[in-house]
Amino acid sequence: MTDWPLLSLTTFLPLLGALFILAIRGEAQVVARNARNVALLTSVATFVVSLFILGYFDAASAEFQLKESAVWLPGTAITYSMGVDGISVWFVLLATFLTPICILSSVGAVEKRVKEYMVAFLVLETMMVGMFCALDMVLFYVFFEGVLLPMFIIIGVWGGARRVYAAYKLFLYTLLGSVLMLVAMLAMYFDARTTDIPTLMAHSFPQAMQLWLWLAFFASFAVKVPMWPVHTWLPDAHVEAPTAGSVILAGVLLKMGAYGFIRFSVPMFPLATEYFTPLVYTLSIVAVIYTSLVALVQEDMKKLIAYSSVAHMGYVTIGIFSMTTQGVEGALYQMLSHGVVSGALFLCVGVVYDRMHTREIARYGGLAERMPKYALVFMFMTMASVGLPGTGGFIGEFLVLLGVFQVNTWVALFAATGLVLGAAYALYLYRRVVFGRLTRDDLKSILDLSPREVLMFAPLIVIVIWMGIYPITFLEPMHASVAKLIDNYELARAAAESLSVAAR
Amino acid sequence: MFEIGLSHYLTVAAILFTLGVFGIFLNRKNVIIIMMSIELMLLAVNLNFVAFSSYLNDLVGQVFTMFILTVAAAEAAIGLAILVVFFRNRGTIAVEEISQLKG
Amino acid sequence: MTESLDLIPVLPELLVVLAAMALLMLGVFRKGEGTASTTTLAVLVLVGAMLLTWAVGGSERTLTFGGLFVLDPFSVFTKVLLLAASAITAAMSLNFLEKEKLGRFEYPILILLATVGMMMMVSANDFLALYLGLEIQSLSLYVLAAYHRDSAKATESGLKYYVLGSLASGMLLYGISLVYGFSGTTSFDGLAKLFGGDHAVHPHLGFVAGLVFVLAGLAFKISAAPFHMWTPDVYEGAPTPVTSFFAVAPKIAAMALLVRVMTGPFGELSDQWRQVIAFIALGSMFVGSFAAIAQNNIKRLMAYSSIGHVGFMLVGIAAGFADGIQGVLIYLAIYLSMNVGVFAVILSMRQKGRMVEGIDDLAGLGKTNPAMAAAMAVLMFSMAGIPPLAGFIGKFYVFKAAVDAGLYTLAIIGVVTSVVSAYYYLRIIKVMYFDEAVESMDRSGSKALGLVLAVATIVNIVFIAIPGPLLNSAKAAALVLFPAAG
Amino acid sequence: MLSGLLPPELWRLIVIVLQIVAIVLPLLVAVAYLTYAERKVIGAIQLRKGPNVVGPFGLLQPLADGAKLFLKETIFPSGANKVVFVIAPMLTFILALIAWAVIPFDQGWVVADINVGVLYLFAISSLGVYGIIMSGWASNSKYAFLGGMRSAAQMVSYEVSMGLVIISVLITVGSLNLSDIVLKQKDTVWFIIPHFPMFIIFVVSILAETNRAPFDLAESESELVAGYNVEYSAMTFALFFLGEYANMILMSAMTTVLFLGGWLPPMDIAPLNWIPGIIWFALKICAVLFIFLWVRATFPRYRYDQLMRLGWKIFLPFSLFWVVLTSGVLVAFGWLPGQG
Amino acid sequence: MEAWLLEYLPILIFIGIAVAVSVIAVGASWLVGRQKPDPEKNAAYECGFEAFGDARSKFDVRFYLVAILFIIFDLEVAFLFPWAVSLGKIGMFGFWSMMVFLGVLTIGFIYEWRKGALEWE
Repeated sequence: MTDWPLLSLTTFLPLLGALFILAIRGEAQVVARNARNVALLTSVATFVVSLFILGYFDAASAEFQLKESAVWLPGTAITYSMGVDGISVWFVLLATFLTPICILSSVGAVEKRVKEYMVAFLVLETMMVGMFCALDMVLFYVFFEGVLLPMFIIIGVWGGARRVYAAYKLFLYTLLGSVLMLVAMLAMYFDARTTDIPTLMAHSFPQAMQLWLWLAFFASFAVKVPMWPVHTWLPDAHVEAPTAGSVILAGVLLKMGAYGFIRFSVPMFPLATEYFTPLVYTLSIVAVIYTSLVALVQEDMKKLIAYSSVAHMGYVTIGIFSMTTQGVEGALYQMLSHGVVSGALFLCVGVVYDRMHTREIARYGGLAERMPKYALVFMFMTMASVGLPGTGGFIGEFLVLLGVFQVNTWVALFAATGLVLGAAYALYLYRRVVFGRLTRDDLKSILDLSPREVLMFAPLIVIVIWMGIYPITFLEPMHASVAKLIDNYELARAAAESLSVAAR
Repeated sequence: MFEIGLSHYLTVAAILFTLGVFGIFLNRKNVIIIMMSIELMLLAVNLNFVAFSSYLNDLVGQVFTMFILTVAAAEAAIGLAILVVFFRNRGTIAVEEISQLKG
Repeated sequence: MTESLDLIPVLPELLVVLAAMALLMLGVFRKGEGTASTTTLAVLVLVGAMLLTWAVGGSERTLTFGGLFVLDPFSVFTKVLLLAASAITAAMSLNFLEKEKLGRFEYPILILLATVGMMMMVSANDFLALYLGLEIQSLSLYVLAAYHRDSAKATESGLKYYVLGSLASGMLLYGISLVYGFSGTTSFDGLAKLFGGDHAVHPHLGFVAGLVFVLAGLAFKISAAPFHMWTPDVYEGAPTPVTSFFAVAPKIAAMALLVRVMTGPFGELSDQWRQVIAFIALGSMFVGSFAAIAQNNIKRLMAYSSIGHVGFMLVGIAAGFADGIQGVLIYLAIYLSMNVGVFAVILSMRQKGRMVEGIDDLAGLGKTNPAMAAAMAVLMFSMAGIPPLAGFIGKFYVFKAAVDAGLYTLAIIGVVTSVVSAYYYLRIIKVMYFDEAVESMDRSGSKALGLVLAVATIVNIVFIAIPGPLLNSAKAAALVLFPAAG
Repeated sequence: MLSGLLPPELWRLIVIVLQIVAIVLPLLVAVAYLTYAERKVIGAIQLRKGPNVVGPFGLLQPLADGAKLFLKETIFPSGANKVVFVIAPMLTFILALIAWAVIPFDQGWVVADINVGVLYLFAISSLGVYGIIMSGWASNSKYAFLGGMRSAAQMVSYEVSMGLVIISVLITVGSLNLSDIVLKQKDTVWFIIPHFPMFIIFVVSILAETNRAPFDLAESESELVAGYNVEYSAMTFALFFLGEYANMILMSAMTTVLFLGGWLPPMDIAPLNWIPGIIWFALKICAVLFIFLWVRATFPRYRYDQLMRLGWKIFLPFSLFWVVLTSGVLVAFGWLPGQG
Repeated sequence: MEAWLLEYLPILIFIGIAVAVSVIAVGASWLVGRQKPDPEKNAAYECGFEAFGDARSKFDVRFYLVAILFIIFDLEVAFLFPWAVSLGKIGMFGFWSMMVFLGVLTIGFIYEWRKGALEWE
């Protein structure tokens, strides 16, 4: 099976499912059910296929593996080439893992235009997976931008009251950032005469050019992560998106920016990275502290979790730019766990929203009485979000702090305050929603988790616990790739330094 | 004696051309005047071509002029035809009345 | 005096022109009105001409009519495109014309004649041929714009188009006269030789003035800013099938013409014109993106959209060398596929038997006609240049060339305006999907429109997977303009 | 000699002026007596006497008419555009005069022997329509306006077929020079023989071109009183009148040059070629002028639609066909001038 | 001045003399004749009514049509002139070129005919 184009298969299998769904005709009810089933089946199959990727992945190697290559744009160096290394392989799995859960979650929530909804989700999955697998810069860009199309539709059609505004904001913010990246990519192409990512990583760009290129990429990735001043699209998008959209948004899409930093900014522009690290630190710390404070005063459950995501992603950027093994691995780990945990939290919100059709925190209270199972799941995920030892969140945050502590104590200190604030808002939310007296009448008849919802949460819980108590499973494949990343970075720095010494 | 050279022809042509262009842009009265301005422009061009042709001792310029004349006639015919249908619809050919399409 | 004449290279033109005359006679001697049969025949002729173009065009350069007319891969490429554009738009118009009672047999004949003019434009190798082709095209287009002769709007648009088009012709001609006077030739090859090679002369100031006039005249024809004023009015006023024709075929021809003029006779003078083209490109991109935001009429919107697209294509020309031209050609092809699709939708916009053209009339299309809405959404995203749709590849290639030529500012402003333009494309999607329907659209029932729409949509989606053929032929077509590079 | 006393340029100028005067004065006299002849001929055809009071046989009648017109009051209608109103008759008159510059009266007897003579004639006669349009428009009178429009439309309609007729002759000659055209007829035959249908078309066309009966719709007294010149009086009217009749003579001269061998005698034999060419030329002109008068006296007026139909649907296609035929025959048999 | 331009000098002089004659004629008549204008005399000719409306108002569109047709055909004639004169030199190629041109023209002519553009009534 190693001869199979596993990565392409994973990428385009959902598209096949989408085509199949498009072909479904008939009565609305039947179509909806069939579409949902096909989508679920496809996404599960995709997940299964993606497990093979892991199976064939050689953890000891730092190289890109399972490589595929084909002619794409003739007459240029731009090719269709795919491959994964220790960093991207996990994101592929994250995407394929979350998609079936999202589809499952939308069974009750999405009733109109189910067919289109499923198609959009499967297309989205293709784009996400493809982006993480792409080994060609332009191909990466295509998938990176392509994500916007289904996302725009998902938020715009199935979103809440201000969905149009949110969809536009998401789309235009991200697009504006990315087109600058495109120009930068073109400039890189004409400097290096290739768009092959591994080759580009080895290519050393002139220093002045690096700064510009770095800024252009930053424009795109910072929006996507999102970093502090350009994060405002995220709360809107989260609040207005349907539950599954939020899950994917928080679970996978935010990671695209951070992944971009690791894949492009750091290895390709090491000098610029070093130059701009203080900037990233500053923005990240502001993000961590400021958004945590903002989260504290939120009245809307989704908005609160959205702001928490911004804070959590702040850790990620700090970790990446610490450029230590622990820092980078911690950032990666944090991304994975945040992907699962925040996804789960949005699902939790979705569960009560489906029943009460409100996300206002004040409208709830004392849910523990009527929904014990739900309270348990919600509590578990809140703890994971806070970073309780024994959950995935702990490992990630701990590693990041450890890493950044080695290079900059102050940054570590500020970041740690964020942890405290994080605990505060998360627990505050939990208390207000689940504990207390059940006073509202309409809450009295609320139902606990259905078997479908249990099925939905179960894998998430398993993964979070696994990540919390046996992190080595996830960390081991990363080691080689991260080590190589850092080695190259140090090498480039040293080379530049000796060059400037020689010049002097 | 005063000799008329190439530059004189060119100057006259340039003046005529400019008059034509201004006739189109500054004219606020009548579409017919615009059409006449267009003809004036083309005549200026013809003058240029013929002057150059004579100066360069090259026939291409005169051939070009013949073609311009023909095309200008066809253009005038079509312009008149369009103007007639416009007049039939609107009952006027005043320039300021050509204002239904805006935005 | 040449006694013999190589007519092989002009066979496609001959076919179209003879067919136009034959159809004219057929139409005028036939009893009864109606355009169905002549239109069908005209479409067949155009398709035949397309195949014929393919057949006669080799990889080398053939001159005929004493060097006035050239057949090379570049002209074959653009001719195939514009013949396809004419054929598709002619086929699409049938349903509309019948319903609006505009069916007169002259319509397809005018399309054929305009097409001949365009074919001559792209094959012109001398300013004389250029002028004639341009005028054959323009004269037919003036009439087409005013084709709905009982409509005040249509006649007004015809009149406006006529006046401004004639003005543009005048400027172009004045420029040509100066170019001729200060160089002594109107032949493209002759001019190229004059300024290139070892005995290159420095252009006289009068020559450069002529160049600028020519450029201004051509900018009018491709409706690039600041010479774009006529476009929205004409697009709105002209009958919709005519607008759809205007939006593609003449654009392709004029753009190809501009490319040939800029790279051929003026190829060695790129220092003189690059700034001008870049300026025009900037202006067009700005107008195309910002002015469109306020539009409520979809035809007007498409006019501004086309101005914007022209701006993007001009970026490719400003870049100058073969890659840039390749980008322009790719863009043109993709532009064709997007526009015919969008116009297929616009042509089927009818409510209660009346045609509508407000953007708000599309409200709720996602519910009332999901297939059409989905196709339109795809096309809109493609127009906005969002990958993985075809529109992205077009933009990608022109910006690639611009960056390669070091035009960073232009490229950056270009991509930013493309984001702005994405705003109004999204608006259409928004209206279709997010707004509630006030009035539902009639079922169009036209097979041709549906087919065009479906094919256009599929092309836009699938193109990214199999771009090879187009890219290669565009490359070959572009390279022929740069004999030194080939 | 006188020429020795003056600088050559000036002498040349004087000669030219004298030549012109030698054309203009007889021409004006001819016009005057053409009106007399017209009345006499029509009178004869209608078995009347015609003018016979002023002078012997009424020979002084034209002078009396002229004096009367000269002394009348010049009226400018109040709504008229005065400048255009005055220029219009002057233009008509000027055009009728200056066309004579290229007419060859005999071998070498021509004021300006330019080699595009036919083109010049054609151009000048085309301009004639301006005088009429201008007068119709400037008068600001409905009759004048309508008359002007009609007459302009009629003139341009027939101009096309006239042009084609001229083309047929040109193909045969291969030159635009009027003297060459005459000389070519010396070598071959008068073109009335090979181009007889064209001759007929040409004669009919010049009737229409000069707004003469039976195509005098522009002036048709019964409907439009006097057409475009209804508002004119005194000398302005006289100029129209003079211009019109001068045009008739001009057109006759053109017919003579194109079809009747110009100054050539009918046969180049002894007694005939003793007579000077100019006499022959004048005789031929008189013959054509007689046709004008004869037709006027004989035919009723055409209806306007019939007139247009004749011009566009019969003359135009036929003369076009004749051009093709002529050129085809000449090319096929290799008889083209300058071929070889 | 070039020799061939001199051939046109007589024409120029001719024009001058013609203009002079006509101006003198009109001017002299105006001076000699008694001028006694009054409003009634200067009114536009009308059948006993006061003239109403602008005389230069609408008129039949067919006049435009004639004008348009004339432009086209007169130009064709303009093309035929040089062709006719030089037919001997351009030979078969020139002949057939013009035949093609005339053929196209004929097609247009037939079209006009059939469409009724040549009908006056």
